[in-house]
Amino acid sequence: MESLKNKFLPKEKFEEESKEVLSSWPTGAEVDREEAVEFHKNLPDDSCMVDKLTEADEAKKTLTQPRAGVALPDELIDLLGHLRTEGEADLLPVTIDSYTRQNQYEKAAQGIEESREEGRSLLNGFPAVNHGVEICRKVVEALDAPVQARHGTPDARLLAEITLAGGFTDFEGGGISYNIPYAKDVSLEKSLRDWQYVDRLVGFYQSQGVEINREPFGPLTGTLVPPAVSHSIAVLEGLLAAEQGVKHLTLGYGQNGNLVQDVAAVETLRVLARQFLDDEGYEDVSVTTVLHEWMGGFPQDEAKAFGVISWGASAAALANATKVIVKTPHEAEGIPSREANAAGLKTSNQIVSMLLDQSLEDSAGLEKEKDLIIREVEDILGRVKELGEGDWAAGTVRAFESGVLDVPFAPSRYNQSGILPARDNEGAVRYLEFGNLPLSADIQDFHEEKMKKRGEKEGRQPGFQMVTDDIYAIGKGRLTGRPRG
Amino acid sequence: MESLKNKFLPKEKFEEESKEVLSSWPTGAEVDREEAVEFHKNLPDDSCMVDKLTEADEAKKTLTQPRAGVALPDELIDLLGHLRTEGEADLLPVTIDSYTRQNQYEKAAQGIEESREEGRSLLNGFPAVNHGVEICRKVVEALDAPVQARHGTPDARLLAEITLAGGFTDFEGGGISYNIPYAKDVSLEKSLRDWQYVDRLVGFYQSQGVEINREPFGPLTGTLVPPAVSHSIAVLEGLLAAEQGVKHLTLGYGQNGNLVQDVAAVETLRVLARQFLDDEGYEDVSVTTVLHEWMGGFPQDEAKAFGVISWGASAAALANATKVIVKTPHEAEGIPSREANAAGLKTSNQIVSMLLDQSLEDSAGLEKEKDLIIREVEDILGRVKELGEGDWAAGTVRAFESGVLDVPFAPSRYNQSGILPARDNEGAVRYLEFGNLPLSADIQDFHEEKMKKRGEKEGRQPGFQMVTDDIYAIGKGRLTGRPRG
Amino acid sequence: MKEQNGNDGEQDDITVVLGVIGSDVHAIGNQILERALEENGIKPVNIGVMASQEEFVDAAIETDADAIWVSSLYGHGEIDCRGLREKLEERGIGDVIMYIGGNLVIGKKSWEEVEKLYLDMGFDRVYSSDTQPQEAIDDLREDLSAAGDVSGG
Amino acid sequence: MKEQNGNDGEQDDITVVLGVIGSDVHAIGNQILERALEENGIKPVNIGVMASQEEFVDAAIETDADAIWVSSLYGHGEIDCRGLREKLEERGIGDVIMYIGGNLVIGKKSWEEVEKLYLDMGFDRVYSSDTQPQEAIDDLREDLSAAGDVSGG
Repeated sequence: MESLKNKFLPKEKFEEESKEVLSSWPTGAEVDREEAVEFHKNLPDDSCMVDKLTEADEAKKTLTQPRAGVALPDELIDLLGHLRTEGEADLLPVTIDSYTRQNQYEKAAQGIEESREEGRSLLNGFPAVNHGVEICRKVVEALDAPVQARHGTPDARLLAEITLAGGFTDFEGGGISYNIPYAKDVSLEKSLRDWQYVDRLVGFYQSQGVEINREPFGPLTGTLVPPAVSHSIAVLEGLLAAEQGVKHLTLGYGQNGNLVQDVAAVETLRVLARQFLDDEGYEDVSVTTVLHEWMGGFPQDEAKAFGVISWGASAAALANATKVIVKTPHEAEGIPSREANAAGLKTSNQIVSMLLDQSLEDSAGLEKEKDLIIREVEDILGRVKELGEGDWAAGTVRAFESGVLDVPFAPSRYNQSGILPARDNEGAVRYLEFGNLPLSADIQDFHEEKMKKRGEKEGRQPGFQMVTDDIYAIGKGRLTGRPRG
Repeated sequence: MESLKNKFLPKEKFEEESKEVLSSWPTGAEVDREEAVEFHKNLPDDSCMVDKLTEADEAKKTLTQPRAGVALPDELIDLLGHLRTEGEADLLPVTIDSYTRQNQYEKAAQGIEESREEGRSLLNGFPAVNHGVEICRKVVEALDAPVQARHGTPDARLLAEITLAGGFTDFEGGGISYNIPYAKDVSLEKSLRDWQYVDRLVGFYQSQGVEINREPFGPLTGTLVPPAVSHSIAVLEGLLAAEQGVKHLTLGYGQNGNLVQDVAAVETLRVLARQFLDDEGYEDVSVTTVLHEWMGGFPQDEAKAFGVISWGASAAALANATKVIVKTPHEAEGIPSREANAAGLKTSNQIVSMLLDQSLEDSAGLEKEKDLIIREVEDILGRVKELGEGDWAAGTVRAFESGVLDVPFAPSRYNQSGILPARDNEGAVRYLEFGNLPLSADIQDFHEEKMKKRGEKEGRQPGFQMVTDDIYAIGKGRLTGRPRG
Repeated sequence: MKEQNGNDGEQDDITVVLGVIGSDVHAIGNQILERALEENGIKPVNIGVMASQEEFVDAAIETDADAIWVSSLYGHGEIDCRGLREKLEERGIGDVIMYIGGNLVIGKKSWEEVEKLYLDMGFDRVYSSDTQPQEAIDDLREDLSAAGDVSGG
Repeated sequence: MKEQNGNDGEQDDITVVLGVIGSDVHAIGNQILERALEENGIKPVNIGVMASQEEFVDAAIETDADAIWVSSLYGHGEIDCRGLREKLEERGIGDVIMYIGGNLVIGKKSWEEVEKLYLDMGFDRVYSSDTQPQEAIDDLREDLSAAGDVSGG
């Protein structure tokens, strides 16, 4: 592999790689991009994600989107239809199963088979590659809302080819956000390169007048991720996508639970993305935002789960996120029933609609939190650019090698796992250990002071037990895990 | 009746009236106050409302309390036990039935009879007067949390005698708040006089070392009540209670839905009560606060109802209210099942516990809202004192006569119903018509400007249709009722 | 429909007695209904909250009402409404149109059960508490027109 | 109990192979379990996420493990775990203690059903995803002590 650069893939190179990608599984042969462009142009406006997001962004509305996917297409249509009519979802997902995410299409095929036999889904999502372009189109055409692929696939090239040719108008993921939290042994160079292909493919459709949205996966490991860590990665993936011709980005953030920090995070995500995109000359790339409702552990009790869901939707609404990814009252149990999924949507819809005209007031605390996030991200991305000698892709690889970029609790061996996050007394996520994050001394002091104060309140030394307690806390109804009294 | 004055009832007068009150229904004969003092002193600490509230106030916790009551004592114990163990309620209520609220004890007796026959409660609460002192004590002793009478009784003298002798440690209501929103034909002079008796009774127990809490009913008609209107009444009832020897007040407010206004309301309620109590020399009276979750119409759908409940609990937690009165997912259907009641509690508990360490940051908008409420209440109460020539009781009567005090949507013919409230563009409750509220010109301009802006946004004249739309809005998931597009 | 519903300045000479029955003091819906009737050119005779069966019957006779609209929000409607239709019959106006709306039972029952309960008691239509006034007003015009009480147009 | 649970500096020479089975990449619980085992004086052999049945078996044989702790958070556990006990038997360590914990099925089933499913597959104990590490550690000491593998305190 030649060394990775953040450079637009030339047509010939892209086409050559395409042949390889499309021949890696039989359904790849169904992809005819010119014909797919025509298909997209004949789709009703209802199916266009970019339109829906732009409209919501202008009206300062927060749209709702569930997660959902099952093994078989008819059941998928039925499920998504239910979430649309009964759950009043604004936007639809197709969540892809875990085998497909690992490119294990044979296993996915077996899952399809067993699901048919048993009459229930034995896969945790929809194996879109196995089903192929025509069946994806059947799904898209059966629904009156835009459909996005949501997954967790380090090498999503074939999945992107098939779902985009299949009429999906939004594709989630990125070379960092779908590798580091989702894989163990995939090198960043490989995944970044594979996602250049995905972005280049989106860029192709875009160049033909087909509006496709791209959404890096914001929450990463979904647990105690400091906003500056996920923001740095979101902005980087946005820059890499823009270079390949992507014109519409939705950048994401996973709710941490402290309202001021969450609102500060969503607001700064927009500001930072705009700042870095403009600096690099991508002024024509649009940015919207998504907040993911609480990604950590959930209470078993459904009434309590509704409380957690509502608090997520409240944060999204008060932060004016363009959309919110919705949890369900079955969250603690694994994959939810369609009724539970619809219930989570309805609760979230009620909140975002009740709070439509409200936002969090500017306050000294909010301003401070925003400044902090912006300075941290500037510190981190500044160092990434230095490491890459001006190249964001090379810089990303080197930054992970050196721990300048580092994701807490990630399974990947390409991640240093040197930072340790924990909550402060107000429940905001801070750093207990910095690893090699290049944060200014005064910022480090700020975080250390916050952790010290928590230690004083709890009468213990700041340490790993706080982290464990924080992770288990929500199941006990708390944000910050306090020692048992 | 001699003319009403805000003066401590002398012992002889109180005792004389007692005889009349206690002889008005057979169970009155069970009341022996000296013995009741002993009974209270032997109750476990768990049963003392004042202790629980004081402790929560110091820890800045928000406690949860449901509404609940059924016709028969065993079923009541069962219900409240369920709300305590399964719903994790911190504080317990005994909601009194509507016949008892109207002193129609014969009808209540019939309701008890029919409930026994049918094996289900045909009353919407517990007829405590009919059951008498011993059965109230049985209820209190069966439970491990303090019990409060919650009702809506203009003449609650006998109910107070029986429930307080029966071991209840908190009594809701007041001469204004349990008359104007709850009665049609009861004069304020009569109800204020009757509540002097109730407060004097509480003052008696207090003088014997039995801590009893008193809670004026904050939300009034529960629909679009501007904070200054309910605050003025809450403070007045606090002053009247303090004069009779009440030492512990919980002042209430019904959530309006706009977070900034709701937080401003709870915070100013505390400030205003302290200010007026201290000015009148009642420095030794403690003040805690209660926020009532959304008192208006509820969505039929339970998942949506959970959203509304959560938003109420969020406001209570972020405003640091001492307790929150909890709604249920069956709210739209009438009286909830015990499971639904427990579910509402669990959702609320999850929220107040998750948000324990958070509060709304000080902001310019919050400060402005707080200043506004404080100035309005000062305007109103200043005029009340003038009208009473220094006497708060006489002033209250005259203020209602002249519309200086005025409750929107109240059934009482002693209320002028001259003010008309509606929401502004952010969902905060403003005045569309002021009636005779003595508000400064600049404050009136502020409200008029807010309503004008709403009219502009909606392309219609501010008017009654906005009010109707606001009242129906929540059932459609909205706070502000916008015209149909 | 639009012509019929809007207040075009003409009165249709329809009179509706409305009130909240029993010991119920919920005044908000009552005040909104009254205003909605007025704006639709229908004459409201509002006997307010805490109205007894007798007050409904007396008011209907005194005003020669076309319909009685009973509200009940506090759960006791089942007890409060029993025998109302019979009282109307005794007083010679057994055929007056009678609607009820609100939170009509204690505990959660299916809407079908609730509706049947009140239809069996002699109500012509039954509404849940989230019904917009306009819906009942439209129904009333339809019912009156079917009964031939209104000349129309 | 307290003496047994706390890390008193002595190693009990207990070894636990832990990992997340199948194509599952949920790393958080895995990292917390590892740390909790260490702090309890038990030797963790962490084969990490995306571990195959073979990796569990190999690691257990290589380290002479006392127990295998399987995690599964993504719903596919049912497919991933079938035959694991049989593989252990084939390789001659059929009697090793085997626990599983996590989100173990797709769709909402009663806990009794879920537990039975995995007990029938040959797991000795089954845990839901909100179990604190200490609970499983306490159970392990009890099971090992019952099996006579540990000399005790």
